[in-house]
Amino acid sequence: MQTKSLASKPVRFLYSWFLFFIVWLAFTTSFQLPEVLTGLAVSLILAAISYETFTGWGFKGIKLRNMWWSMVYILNFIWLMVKANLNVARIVLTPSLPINPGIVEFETKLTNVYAKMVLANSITLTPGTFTVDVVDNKFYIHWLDVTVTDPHEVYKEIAEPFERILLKIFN
Amino acid sequence: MGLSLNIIDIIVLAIISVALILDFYRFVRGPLASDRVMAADTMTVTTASLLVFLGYLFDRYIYLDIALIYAVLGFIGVIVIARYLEGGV
Amino acid sequence: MKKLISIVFLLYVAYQLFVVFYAVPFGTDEVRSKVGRFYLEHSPKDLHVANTVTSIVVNFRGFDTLGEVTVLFLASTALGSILFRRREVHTRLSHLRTSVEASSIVRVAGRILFPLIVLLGAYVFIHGHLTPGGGFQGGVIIATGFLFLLLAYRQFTVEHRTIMWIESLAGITFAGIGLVGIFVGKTFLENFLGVGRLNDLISGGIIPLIYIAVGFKVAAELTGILDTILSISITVDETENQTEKNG
Amino acid sequence: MEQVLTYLGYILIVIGAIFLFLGGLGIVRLPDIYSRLQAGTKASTLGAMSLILGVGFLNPAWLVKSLVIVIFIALSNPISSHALARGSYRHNIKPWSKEDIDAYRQYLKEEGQKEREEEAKQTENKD
Amino acid sequence: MSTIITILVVIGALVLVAAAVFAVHKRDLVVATVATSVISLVLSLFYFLLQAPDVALTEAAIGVALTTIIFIVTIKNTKRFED
Repeated sequence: MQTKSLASKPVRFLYSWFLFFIVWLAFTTSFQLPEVLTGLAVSLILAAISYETFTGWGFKGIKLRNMWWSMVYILNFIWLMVKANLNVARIVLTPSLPINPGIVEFETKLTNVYAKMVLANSITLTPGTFTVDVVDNKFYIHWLDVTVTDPHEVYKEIAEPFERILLKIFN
Repeated sequence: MGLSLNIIDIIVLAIISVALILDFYRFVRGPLASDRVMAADTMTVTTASLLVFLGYLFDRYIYLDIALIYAVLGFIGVIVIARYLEGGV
Repeated sequence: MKKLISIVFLLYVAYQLFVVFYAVPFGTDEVRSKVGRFYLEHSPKDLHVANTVTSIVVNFRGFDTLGEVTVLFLASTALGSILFRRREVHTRLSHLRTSVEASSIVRVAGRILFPLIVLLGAYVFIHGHLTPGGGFQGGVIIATGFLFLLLAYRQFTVEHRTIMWIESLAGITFAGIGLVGIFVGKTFLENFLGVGRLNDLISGGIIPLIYIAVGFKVAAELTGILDTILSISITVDETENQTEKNG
Repeated sequence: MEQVLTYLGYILIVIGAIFLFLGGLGIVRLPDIYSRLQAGTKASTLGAMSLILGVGFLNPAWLVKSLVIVIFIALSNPISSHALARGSYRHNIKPWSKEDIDAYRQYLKEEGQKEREEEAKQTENKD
Repeated sequence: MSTIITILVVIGALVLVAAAVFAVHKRDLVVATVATSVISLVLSLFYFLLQAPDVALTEAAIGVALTTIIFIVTIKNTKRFED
């Protein structure tokens, strides 16, 4: 975890509590008083157990700027995901299977572990690419239709559209 | 069970059944254990969405909980076997 | 020949079973026994419980459930007693659970998803009387969350002393609620609280309390079992390697 | 408004079902485990998300819970496929490749070398 | 019950039997373990269709990871034949 931007313990604790409580409300979808009180108690206990590992940033993560870029990211991601699936559909439905698979690597500029996870999951869910392993800041990608093998080119081809936004959110 | 289905419901159920059969075909054929695990995982996700859809057809809100369990826990079974394959368990 | 005979025999058995079960009108009112009808009528009316199964398991047959929980406790204790010596060897020999570390994505996902899985488990056992599920299911879900952590982090171990405490306290709570039933009313596990309104969180009398206790107990027991067997699976390897090297 | 939501819901449900079907077709047709994982993960994740969201739109009271299910599927499904791909690779299952492009094998070889050296050093120290 | 759901049940039953045969007949025990988890999946779907959500939820919670890990640990400590 990045020690550089670590929030203080009470802030992280409050943040975890808040987040778990919201998830609880989503589970129950009810605003009766007993439900809300039970939710507060349960998320309090859970936050006390797991706040140290759950988050590193605390409320710093919730800024208007970050929210905006997250929105942009999610929309971008959904669009790319739909494109990915149309791509898969095209490949699967073509009788001759036009593929040329291989595993390529690239280096990421991201330092935050959560950002890396988001990037890896996004790569897994978008066109023809699939994260096989992440070691430090090296990504190993299984590519269904390899066009370039040089790490820089691969980076430009696969990771750039995500990372541009992720760098804005996480740094 | 007085279940009234319109044509779209029937088509969707049929498509999902075919998808389940295809997944199961890969499960039976798959030359390697990994192929079979993957087929089972895809079946889990497909079944989770089928459960949500059936819950809608039965019009019972509480039935969503079962799909929720599959959505949240379904991946741990795969991770168990993946960790075993890479020599981790 | 043997196979053919067994297949024919199985088909015959299947046919007979089909004939027998086809004659039974499942799902209609004819098969509902007196007991079943009693449960269906009285569980919403007397106890104000939305989930009839829960009211049967915890209230009408609560003593049975106590026995089941005890069986689970015995099983976990027996496993611990068999594997205890191995565990000791394990803690002495190896500082790491496994040789290969999980990928960093799985580890980070463990951080984020583990609390959410536990929250889902808590939701399931607290709402046992309203939605499907209950103490046992919720406990299993929480134990699965711990399983995820055990798989993702090779240094992670569960503190067995804490688990023992949680387990004992939950068991005492269950039995204690039953005893209060004796003192207040007449029988063990008799309902002594108000029943509330149907479909409220605070309803069903003692059912939610018992389910919370059962949830904690099952979660603690299963987590302990998982931790034990996962440690053992390493220990065998390590001891074998050790003897190979030494011998 | 309700009419619009109903139409939208049904469209999403049908799209989801079709993607689930395509996922099944993909894992049947593609040549090796890694390519199959690609098709299976992407198509089934999007299919499930779309279908569940469609049910949420049909029944606005269910929307929150179906959103929760969708988020969990989007979070957990890629992780499990990633773990499975990594496990399979480390279990010596070679990817099918026309031109033999494989950067990960190189890495594993180097890592294995390093580990062996370290182990040798440790045993030396012990003796 | 509607016809399409009956068809679904029949398909599920066939899958159930096939997976059970698989679990018994395969020499590779990991495959047999995966087969048991498929069986549990289909069983859960059946309980759901028979309007028994409690049982379905129990089957889902137990069958999805807990039985798998116990079998896998057993296989790890004994022997696996790979095919």
